Amino acid sequence: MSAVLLYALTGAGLFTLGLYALIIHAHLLRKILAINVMGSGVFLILVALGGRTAGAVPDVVPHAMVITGIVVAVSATALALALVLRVQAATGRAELPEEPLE
Amino acid sequence: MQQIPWEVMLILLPLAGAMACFLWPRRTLLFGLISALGVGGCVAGLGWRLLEQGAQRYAVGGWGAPLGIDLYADGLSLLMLIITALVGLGVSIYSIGYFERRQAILFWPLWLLLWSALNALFLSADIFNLYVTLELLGLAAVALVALAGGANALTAAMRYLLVNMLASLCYLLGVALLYHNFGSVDIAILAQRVEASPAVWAAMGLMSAGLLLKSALFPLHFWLPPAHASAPAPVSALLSALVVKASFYILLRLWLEIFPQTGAAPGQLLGVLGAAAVLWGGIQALRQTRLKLLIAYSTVAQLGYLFLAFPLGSSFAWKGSLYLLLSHALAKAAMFMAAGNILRFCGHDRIADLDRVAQRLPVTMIAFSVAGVSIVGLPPSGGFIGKWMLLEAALRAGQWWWVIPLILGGLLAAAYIFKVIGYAFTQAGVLRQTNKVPMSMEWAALALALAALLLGLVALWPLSLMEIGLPFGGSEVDAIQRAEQS
Amino acid sequence: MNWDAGLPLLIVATSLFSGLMIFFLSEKHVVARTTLNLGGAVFKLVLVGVMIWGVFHGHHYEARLPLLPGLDLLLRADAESMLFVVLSSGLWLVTTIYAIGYLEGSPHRSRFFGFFSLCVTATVGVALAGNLITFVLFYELLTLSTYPLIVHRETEVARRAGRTYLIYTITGGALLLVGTVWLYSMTGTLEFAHRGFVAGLLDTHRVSLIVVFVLLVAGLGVKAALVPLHGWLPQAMVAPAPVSALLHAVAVVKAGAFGIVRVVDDVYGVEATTKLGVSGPLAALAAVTIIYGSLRALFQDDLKRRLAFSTVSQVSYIVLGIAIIGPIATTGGLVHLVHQGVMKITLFFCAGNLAETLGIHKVSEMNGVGRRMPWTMAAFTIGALGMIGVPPLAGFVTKWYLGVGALDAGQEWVVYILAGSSLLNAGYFLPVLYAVWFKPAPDSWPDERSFGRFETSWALLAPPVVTALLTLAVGLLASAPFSPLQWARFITTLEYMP
Amino acid sequence: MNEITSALLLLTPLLPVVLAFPPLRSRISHPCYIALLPAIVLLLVPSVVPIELPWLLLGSGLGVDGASRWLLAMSVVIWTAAATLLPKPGNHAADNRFTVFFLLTMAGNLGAIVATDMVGFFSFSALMGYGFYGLLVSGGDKTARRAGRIYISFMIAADLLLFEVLLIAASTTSEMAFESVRLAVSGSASPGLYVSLVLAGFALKAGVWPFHSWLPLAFRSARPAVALLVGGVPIAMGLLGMVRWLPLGEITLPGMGLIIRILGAAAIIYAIVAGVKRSQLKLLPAYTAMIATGFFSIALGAGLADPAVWNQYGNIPYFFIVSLGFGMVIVVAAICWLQTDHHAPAAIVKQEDDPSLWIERCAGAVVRWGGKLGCETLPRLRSAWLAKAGSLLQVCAWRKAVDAAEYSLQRWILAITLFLLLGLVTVFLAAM
Repeated sequence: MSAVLLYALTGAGLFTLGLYALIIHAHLLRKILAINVMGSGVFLILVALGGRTAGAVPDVVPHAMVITGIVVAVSATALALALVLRVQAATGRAELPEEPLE
Repeated sequence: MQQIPWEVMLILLPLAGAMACFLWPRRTLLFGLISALGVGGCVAGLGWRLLEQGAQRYAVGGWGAPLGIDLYADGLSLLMLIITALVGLGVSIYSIGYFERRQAILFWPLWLLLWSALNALFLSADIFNLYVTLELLGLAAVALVALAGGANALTAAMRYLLVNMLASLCYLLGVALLYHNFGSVDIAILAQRVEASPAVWAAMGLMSAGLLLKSALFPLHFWLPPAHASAPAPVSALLSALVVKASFYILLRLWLEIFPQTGAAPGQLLGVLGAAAVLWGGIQALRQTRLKLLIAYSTVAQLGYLFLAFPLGSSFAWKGSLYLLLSHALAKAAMFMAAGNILRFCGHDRIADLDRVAQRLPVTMIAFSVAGVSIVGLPPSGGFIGKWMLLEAALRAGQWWWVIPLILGGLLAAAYIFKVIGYAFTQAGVLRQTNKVPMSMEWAALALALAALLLGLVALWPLSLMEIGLPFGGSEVDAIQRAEQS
Repeated sequence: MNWDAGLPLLIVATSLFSGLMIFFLSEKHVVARTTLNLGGAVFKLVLVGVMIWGVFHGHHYEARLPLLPGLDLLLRADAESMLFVVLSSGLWLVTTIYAIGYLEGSPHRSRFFGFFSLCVTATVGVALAGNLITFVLFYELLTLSTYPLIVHRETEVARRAGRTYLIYTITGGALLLVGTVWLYSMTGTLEFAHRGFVAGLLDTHRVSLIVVFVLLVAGLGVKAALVPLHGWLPQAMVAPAPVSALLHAVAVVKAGAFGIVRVVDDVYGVEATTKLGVSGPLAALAAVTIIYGSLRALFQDDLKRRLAFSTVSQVSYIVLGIAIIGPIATTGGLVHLVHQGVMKITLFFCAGNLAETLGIHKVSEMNGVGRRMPWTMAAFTIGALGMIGVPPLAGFVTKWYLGVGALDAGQEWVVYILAGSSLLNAGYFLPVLYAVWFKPAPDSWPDERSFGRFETSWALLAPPVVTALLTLAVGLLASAPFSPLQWARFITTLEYMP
Repeated sequence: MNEITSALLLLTPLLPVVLAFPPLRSRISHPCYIALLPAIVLLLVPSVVPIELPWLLLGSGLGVDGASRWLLAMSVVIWTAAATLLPKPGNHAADNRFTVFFLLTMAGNLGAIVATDMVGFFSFSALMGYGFYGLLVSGGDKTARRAGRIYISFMIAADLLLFEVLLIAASTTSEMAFESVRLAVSGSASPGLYVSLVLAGFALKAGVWPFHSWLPLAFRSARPAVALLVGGVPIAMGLLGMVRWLPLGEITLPGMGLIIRILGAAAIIYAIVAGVKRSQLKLLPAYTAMIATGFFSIALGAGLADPAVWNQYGNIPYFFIVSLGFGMVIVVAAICWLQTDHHAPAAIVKQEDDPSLWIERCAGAVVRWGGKLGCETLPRLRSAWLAKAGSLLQVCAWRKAVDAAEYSLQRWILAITLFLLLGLVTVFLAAM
């Protein structure tokens, strides 16, 4: 098993884990964390796959992508956190209501 | 002579406008309107050039693929830009009257940012750029939904944000797989390199799943009605008319250019889901007692139509689906605006208590009805043309069973639209206090509704625009390649 | 664009523009609205006159607007469309005058007259449509523009009636649309042609053609109120009287019947219809409708409902005439398009007069009303006798042609249907006439209003009298040149002669 | 000259119709006499050229020949006589209406006489029939209304039958003039149907036994002017129709001839018996008329059985009709005179309590029966179903099912997980 594949599998594992957590946990903060874990998984895969040609200089394009992705993820997380605060202020709970909107 | 880079201006102008609005909140309206008009002008300029010179590719900063960012404009993206500009102008005018000052200084920057993201999305030539623009779009949209305040809007926004992030990550994973296998993210290059393999299947699955989630295809539509119904009216209009269409646009490009040889089964699956969406959304819409929720479920149903082209696969069907997309964008925007007017006027949007709105708010009600005509797909309207093309394509392909959801969906649409109109003509028991609705709000809705209607009479023009460039017309390169193969 | 292409567009546009302008008038501008209404109606009639003149002098009026690649919106003046255009534009003028009188002082008149004009625009469009897609377009427009007229009263009952109307008509429209697209996907053209355009597919696409025929007729049959698709018509009676008159005599019901004429004559052609074996069932359906509608009319005490079921029955004469397949019967069917319109509009005008002047809505309240409103009831009598088929009124000519045509085509059973229907017509009209003229009047009427010199206002009185005279004239002068009968004969010649 | 006679021919039926309009009539005195003027002048013109009116109805013609001249003369006399019995013109509404019906009936009668084709005759006799119904009923009592109802029921049935006759005639020949139809029908394959329909139709119109039931009622209750007209108008025109429409003298139908003769004889016997049984002066004309029509039937039957016999008659049938008309006038006038001046005692007649006719009772029963059977409710139910499609969705069970489904979608665990796990599995497959 090559290192690349190991990284990729770890990334996929992180992604699945995050997905699982996203679905299971009700608290919004945990959901946001779960999404961030998923994001890390994807970035890991991207970076790992960048080194597909063994020995040679790794492809830089995936790295650029990852940086962009991280920027996006950070801003999205910031927005999400801000929203969580507002939701808590409005409803008193940091959870999404289960029943459909009337 | 140096050509004016309309493409770049289309992205930068609203972005700059958003910045300006953010920095000088007192001049929000001025900057906003200038940007809106400017974007309109840029779209016209780009359209003029496309008509003269065919599809355009523009390397930003002169870098070019694979490292630089390429912008690509063909008939398809031009049409999307035009519709965005039309709806955008309408929404801009509408929002002048809609928002009070405190909300306006939040709305305008976000809206211009959204516009910028949309334009960038439609002009992107590679799938990673599409990811970035998709994220930008999602963030702006979520913020706009949250603008309404209140528990409903905030939880809806939160749900929307989570869905958006999840979908984007799925999409990004797909992008990673494609890049890993073929070494490029440029759509045109990928189109040449891709061949069917498990990796491509996986990428397609992931990207489609993400995009379907964003396009709210049944059964992934759960987030849409609360978000669209609880947002402020201009935002609802934007979300229903444009934002969900953006992800469909990406799906369409991928499907047409990168994964054309994926076989029939996925297409059939999407078709079945689309049909289910049409029926489910229709029934749900009919059940609603609140106007905005009704319209939101109607969006779920109408999005289902778009997917009926996937199993048919013919260029005629794609064009029909696109035509439906265009007319739905205009009509649904008009409809949400009309609903906003009614909400403002009556102070509520309970359908059973509309109480002679038809007489007291005639322009709005005409807008609603005219938009409804297009949604139902009655002639003469853009919706009719699109439906006609899909029907014809289905019958020509011998897949007559797709006629059933098309027709049933139309009947359901008629049922829920006329339910509203019927109550709008009827006197309700209790008289209530009403508020004044500014003229600009009424006429903006009407203008968009009439545009949807007009789309039914000038069909040849958009259809010929679709012929420019890749998916339908085929560029010169493409034609040469095909000649060589045969 | 030259004059020959412009005229059909102009004829459609006159009422469209006057309608759109009326929307923007406030309630107070009575004079402006009346001017627009009457001006539009008269101008349209003049244009139609010009068009008839032109058709006789060999002009070929045709306007095309590309809709989709290979598919045009086409307005064209041919013999059949002229028949229907003359009917609709002529009766529109009369109905407009009536409506102005009827709605005097009631609210929302701008809205009413706006949609009223749109409705006529759609009808004229249906008449002038040169291909099936144009027909479908105006047919749906008709549905939409009549809906606000039906719910005009703003009551819960009206809303329900409107809903029923829409359920029926939109479903019908959908079926029509499917049929049209299907046909187009087989033939690649939708342009009406004498003797139809499906002949080439008879051997290869037999089943599809039959299914498409059923779809088209079902879609059109909703508006033509063929049993069992007639349920909306009696309910739609909640609308004001001019609307009922318009729905029954000119616009909606006629559009359906006219559509069936088009399908049989100009889409399939009589030959193909016969070969496919669909004419027999269609005729049977029409016959059932004729009898059923008359039977139901017998049971109704509400005057307008009785008239509505009478319409159900009478409109099917048109379908029957077409479905018998034969030159004489077709003539009968076509001419009934005009005759039924003139007669039924008279009856509805009179029913409206009774309601508006005396507050009478029921047959049982009509005792002795002939003494109070002799002119109105004289018109009503002529219309009713015409419906029964008493010579020399319009209905007689129709029944004559249908009967002779049926014998000519070897379908004797139709004669019995005609006889039974006449009997039933007499059964539900003559008691009314008897009550009106010979029963003693009650001491007071339910809700009497005074209109000064005449028995009611002149705008309410003149239209029924004029249409009653027309009923007499088209029957009495049936063989004169330019009569509807001669025109129908001319159409039939085109359809049947080699 | 020709133009003048043509105008007169047209005016003969037209003038009474025109004068029937109250506004036109109110300006002139004695409208009922003036309406007869064209007919009178026409009688004085020695030779009248028939006119063709191709634009009228389905192509009609008017004309006067030897036989119809006599008929016209009779009609003029009868109508003049009846007009003298009319009440003085006043503003009373019922009288005003009576005059309208009077003139309309007159127009129909005169028109039927001068018509030279079947459609024209049919139309005019229909006008006459409806007008006469108005005369019978207008201002009359219960019995008169009952007579009117029987009469109009018979007349509608007769019109239906005669309409069939017209259709048969039209399908055998394109020319609807009496002569050509007569020739065409006698040459056709089965004239039996045609002949029996004509006979039945006109027997209904003329009150020939067994369709006589309205006749005694009419004579018992009608005004003198109307009673005077019964013989000359419905009966004479019915008999005239038989003579004009049947291909007499051309075909031989012995069986039918025999039946008709038997019916005629039965009518005579019935009339005598009934007349004797209810010896009432006022009813005398009714039974006289029945006897006369019985004789006419016997003659007709003989003519049908053997054309030669009919051809021997020549114009005798017309004269018979004319004399029947005159005779009836005289009888009725005499009775009127007797009653008004000598107060002849009238027998007490059993008054019917239930004014409805058996046919109306039957129709009523059918209506009620149909209502019970569900003819009334079924369609309403069905349209209600359709109309309630929307509200059906609000029904509880539906709503719960839909809610439950939507709720499970809201949870969205299943769908997303499936989608993504599928994708991931493939990812691993690809990467391996």
